[in-house]
Amino acid sequence: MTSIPYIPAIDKEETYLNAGYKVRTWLLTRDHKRIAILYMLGITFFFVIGGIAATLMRLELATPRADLFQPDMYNRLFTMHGIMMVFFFLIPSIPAVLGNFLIPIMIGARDMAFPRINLFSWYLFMIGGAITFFALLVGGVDTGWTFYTPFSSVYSDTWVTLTIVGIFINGFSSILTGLNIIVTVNTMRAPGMYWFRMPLFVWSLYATALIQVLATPVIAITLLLVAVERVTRIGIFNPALGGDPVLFQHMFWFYSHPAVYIMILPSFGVISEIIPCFAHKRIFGYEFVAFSSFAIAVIGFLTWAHHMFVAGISIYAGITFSFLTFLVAIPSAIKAFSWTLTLYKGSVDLKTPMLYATGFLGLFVIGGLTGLFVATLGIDVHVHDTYFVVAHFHYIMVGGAVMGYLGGIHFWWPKITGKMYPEWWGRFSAFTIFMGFNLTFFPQFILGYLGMPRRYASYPEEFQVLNVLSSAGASILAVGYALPLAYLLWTLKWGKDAPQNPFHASGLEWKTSSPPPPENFEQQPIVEDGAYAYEKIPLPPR
Amino acid sequence: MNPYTAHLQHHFRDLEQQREASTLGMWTFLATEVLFFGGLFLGYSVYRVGYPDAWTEGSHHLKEWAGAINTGVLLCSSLTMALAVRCAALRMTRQTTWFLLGTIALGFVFLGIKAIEYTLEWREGLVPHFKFDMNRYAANPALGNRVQLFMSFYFIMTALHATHMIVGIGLVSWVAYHAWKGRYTDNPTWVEMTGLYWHFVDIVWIFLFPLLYLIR
Amino acid sequence: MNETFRLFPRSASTFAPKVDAVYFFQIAVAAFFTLLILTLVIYFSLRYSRKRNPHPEPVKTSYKTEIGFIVALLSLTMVMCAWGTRIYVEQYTVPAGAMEIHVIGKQWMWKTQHPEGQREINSLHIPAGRPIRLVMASQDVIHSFYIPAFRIKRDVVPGRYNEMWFQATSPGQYHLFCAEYCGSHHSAMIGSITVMEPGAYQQWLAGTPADEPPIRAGEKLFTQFACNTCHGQRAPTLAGLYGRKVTLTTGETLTANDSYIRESILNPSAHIVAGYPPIMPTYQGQISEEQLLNLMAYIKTLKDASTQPTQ
Amino acid sequence: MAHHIPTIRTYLIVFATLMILLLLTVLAGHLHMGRFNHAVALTIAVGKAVVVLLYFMHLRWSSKQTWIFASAAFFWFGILMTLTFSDYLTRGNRPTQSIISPAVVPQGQQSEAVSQSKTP
Ligand code: HEA
Ligand code: HEA
Ligand code: HEC
Ligand code: CUA
Ligand SMILES: [Cu+2]
Repeated sequence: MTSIPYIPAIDKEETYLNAGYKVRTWLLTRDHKRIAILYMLGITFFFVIGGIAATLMRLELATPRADLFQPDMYNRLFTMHGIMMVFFFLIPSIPAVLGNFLIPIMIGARDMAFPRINLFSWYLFMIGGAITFFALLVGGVDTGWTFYTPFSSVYSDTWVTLTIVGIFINGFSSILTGLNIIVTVNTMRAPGMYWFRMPLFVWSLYATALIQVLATPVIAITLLLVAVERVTRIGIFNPALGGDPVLFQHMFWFYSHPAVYIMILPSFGVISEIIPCFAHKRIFGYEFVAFSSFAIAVIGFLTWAHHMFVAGISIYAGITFSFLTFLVAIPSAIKAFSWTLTLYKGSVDLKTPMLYATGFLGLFVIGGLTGLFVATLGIDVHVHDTYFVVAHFHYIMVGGAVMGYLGGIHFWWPKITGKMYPEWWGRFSAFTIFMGFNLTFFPQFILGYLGMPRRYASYPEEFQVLNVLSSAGASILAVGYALPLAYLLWTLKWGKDAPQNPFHASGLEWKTSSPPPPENFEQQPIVEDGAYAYEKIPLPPR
Repeated sequence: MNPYTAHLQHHFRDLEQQREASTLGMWTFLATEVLFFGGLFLGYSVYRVGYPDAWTEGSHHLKEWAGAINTGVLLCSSLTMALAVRCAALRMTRQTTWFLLGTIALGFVFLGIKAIEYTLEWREGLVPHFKFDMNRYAANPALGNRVQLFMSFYFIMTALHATHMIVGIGLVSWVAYHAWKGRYTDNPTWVEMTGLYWHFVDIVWIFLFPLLYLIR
Repeated sequence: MNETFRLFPRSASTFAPKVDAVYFFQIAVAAFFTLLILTLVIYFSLRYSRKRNPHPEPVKTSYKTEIGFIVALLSLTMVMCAWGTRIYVEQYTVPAGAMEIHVIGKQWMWKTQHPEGQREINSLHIPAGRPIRLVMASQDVIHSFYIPAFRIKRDVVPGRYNEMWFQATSPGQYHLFCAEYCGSHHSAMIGSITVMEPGAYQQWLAGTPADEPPIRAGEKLFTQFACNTCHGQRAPTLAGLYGRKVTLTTGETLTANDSYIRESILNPSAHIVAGYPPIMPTYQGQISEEQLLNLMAYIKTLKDASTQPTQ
Repeated sequence: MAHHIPTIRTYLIVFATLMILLLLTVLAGHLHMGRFNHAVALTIAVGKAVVVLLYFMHLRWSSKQTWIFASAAFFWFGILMTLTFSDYLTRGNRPTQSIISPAVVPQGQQSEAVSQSKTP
């Protein structure tokens, strides 16, 4: 695909990893690859925190009464869970880890456009995370991750303000990551890397970056207003003083609905790399998959009030937003079928990343289709704020986005660390997670339609059987997630060395050594061909 | 070192690419700023449509003269900033520095007038929560609450704008220092970027002025 | 309510079968697409495995296929959209002549009151087969009145009325939940809805000590707050106001509905009736949600002699 | 780096235009045009902003890419406003009846709630 000469992986070659061992060579690095590793450590920490909160919640929900924790404690747990998982794990996950690491390499650049800003945004992320984590530890917050007013701005007597400060700071980290990605992709592409030669991973992250840049400032200002209202007691969102709580919801969801696409689009990108690689074949309908990312990014901004169908918005607004929500499902459908049809007449190899990718596909489709249930007005009036919604978004965020992230981590692990992951354990973990996941979250659809509201520390007894199933599934899921954490760490010391291109994949990142040198390429690559030119990469004889 | 590459960071191919990246980065940043202020403008508009009486009432308490003068001051500062950028592009070091200093001075004038305004408003008891004279609205506390709402928006919007001004003055000072040292003779990008930011802050004020001060 | 395990909620209102129908339709669509993709993925992975098919062949798509696909899916989703919308409009449009019940939500209980004055806490008795309209207000944060068996919920937002209606079909006891997170004891803000045969309901009403009915309480408040000192003399008569077109000093006309009357009392300066001076004092902060509901109930009963025949 | 450098004359003309527009806004603010005041003030503001964007910020001589990014910001702001107002303006009686309904929590209960909570 390109004219870089093949560089054999010689021992002692300089890589970004052995370019310096002192702590400050990491903490003051401007190398996008090292910053990606820093991010990976950060989000893994926050994921485990969020996961522990989830585990405690599921334990509490194993019995109908609020016996393990007081309701106040339970409320703090799900708030902590939601905030940690959304703002500090999933939103930065793929863009800041895999995106940071791969985008410059995939487009043949030496670094991100603004390396210093890149490092700065990691610090913002860590500072924001530390502040929020501190607030959650010392006193906790009990508003839910949605911070609905006037509860959050007037009534809650927990550490809302500090938490908001942390999220506010983290928001700027997200904006700066997006900004860096946009500018890098626009201006730093290697000679010959035209837009329609870019891998779809870059396309999706570019679309994600647009959302990050255009939506995040609105949540920043919204949360700022809540904080101001808490401190000064002026009634911006407090009806007692003339404010409108529903205005808060509009402003919150103007960000938070597009934000769900910040969470899923990067996974779409990962899947669009993995599936062609393990089918060893061009992706089906490249342009359509590329454009559908943009369609999602744009239409995704038009649907936010579908979270407010029962909040007392006007009936006309409800109908408008329902209609627009259905539109956004179409580009996702294009992608789902493009991935499926890529397998057709391919040469499919079910290695670990591919197992994660197929798991993603199945679970995302269920999550997305149940999104259509809740977009249907009549149904949403019944299932809004019940476990049906909880199941919907976990299918997409855990079954979809997290599966995609893990698939990507396995796929590029050889490139990032220079070590192979253990294949058998990899497949086993993918399988465990898939099973545990379904057992955890499928019963929640049934619970939701039965009418069990979310954010309930206690519930009527007739719901217990399904809740116990769900809790049992959650423990399998926890094991499933602990596995990769353990064996991937293990490979760092004992893993097999990875060749330059272990999966016979196309893409510039496989044209440089594993792990890559600090400058990514020995020479400036010149691109002569579009992405996914798999017909030019021979498969080794079996 | 070749003077042409002195300012080229290692990961860019050439200065043109670097300049393109900075420009695009700045415009992207300004786009986020538009939406940052946009959230406030939305809140402002919803309540303005909802409570026209309170909004008119609140607006009458503001010092129109101060707002108007400040608009003029900012427009002047935009002119000096634009001229500074022009001089930098023409490599006129001395003039660049002077125009930048002029911009800083005008920035301070703006902040000074704003401070006077805030002081007057404090004296008149127009600051929500801290010093708001509800007696004025004893007959109609509901209206009083809504005027407070207006004043809250006024203070939050202008304070946020002033914060941007302060950051801007800091940036311009930094750039002026380097311009004076002759660091931009080969690459005026920094002056241009600071200029973009400064003009943007000006634009925000161009909207704030009629929206806050001129409601009839 | 002491029931055991079940997989599908009971259905006890006229909405339930309608919501269930579109739900089943969605299940069918979802099952179809999920199974389709699942089958294809499994089949392709086996049929075109690396062992069986070592030489992949490219497959191309065309604009025609993609556009056809988009159009097909679009029409399918539009069916869902239209179907859901029809139910939604019905769920949130209150029919005329419904029996009116007042609901007040506060941290963490539901207070309800019947037209005849009976009050209940965390429970509500209603007759089957009759449309019932709930006028709901909150004293503090947002709550949400949710009856799964009726497939209906609506947020109760402080600072305004949100209304909701339903018609129960089968007698029995059903869950009432607060569905919007509202603080510490959100999960304890639950109760029961008892649906009774109309006759049994009348008996229940008779056997339950009644507070003053809202209308009578409102009548008292009307003198207590001295409304009567102005209205009918210096101020417009309130007789026949409800549902009437009102012309304002600004020249606009609007219909006097619940929210209009509520606002007239709390914030009279927001809209001044043409031909009258803006002298009415605000009652904001002096009147509770309950009193307000009572006043409104009373004002609605004031019939205008001239409009009576048409009503 | 061949990019356009406008003349001083251009800048002075632009500046004069801006000052005239400023004068116009202030004057228009004192005319009583009813609802049009609002529209006039906003139109002038948009005019001023466009002039600043085109000349001082060099948009006139910038690449298409810069145009796209600059307009995207305003386009998205438009989405925020339009769709939010699609709710507010279709609620209940429009437009005189307050689109946001008034408050009713008796003051006593309100302060009780406020005193309960502290802000760490
Ligand atoms: C990554 C996150 C993510 C993603 C991608 C989505 C995607 C979608 N979401 Fe989801 N959603 C959430 C995360 C996400 N959501 C969260 C976190 C909440 C709750 C927030 C809270 O309250 O805490 C939520 C809540 C939520 C609601 C509000 C529910 C309520 O509170 O009452 C709605 C309503 O419309 C909705 C709809 C949709 C739709 C239509 C999509 C669509 O984009 C899905 C499109 C995908 C498909 C349709 C599947 C693939 C297509 C096919 C297989 C072909 C067949 C297709 C057709 C027939 C069209 N979501
Ligand atoms: C990225 C987003 C994300 C992810 C990954 C998850 C992951 C999980 N979630 Fe989460 N969830 C949300 C986002 C997410 N959730 C959001 C936004 C809400 C709404 C919050 C609100 O209402 O405000 C929510 C709410 C929510 C609820 C509803 C609470 C309620 O409404 O009362 C439940 C209940 O079961 C739940 C369960 C789980 C479980 C079991 C997992 C599991 O997948 C987690 C498994 C992971 C681990 C366990 C960590 C890794 C494991 C180890 C390191 C091993 C060692 C650990 C142990 C032995 C404990 N979640
Ligand atoms: C000091 C005199 C005064 C008192 C006391 C008073 N009102 Fe009024 N009210 C008026 C006047 C004058 C108007 C018409 C001007 C306006 O719309 O404000 C009016 C208007 C109204 C309207 C709107 C009428 C319409 O035709 O649209 C309602 C409803 C109303 N009042 C209810 C009440 C209630 C309920 C009370 C007592 C709790 C009350 N008023 C007490 C003077 C009064
Ligand atoms: Cu009331 Cu939840
Ligand atoms: Cu959404």
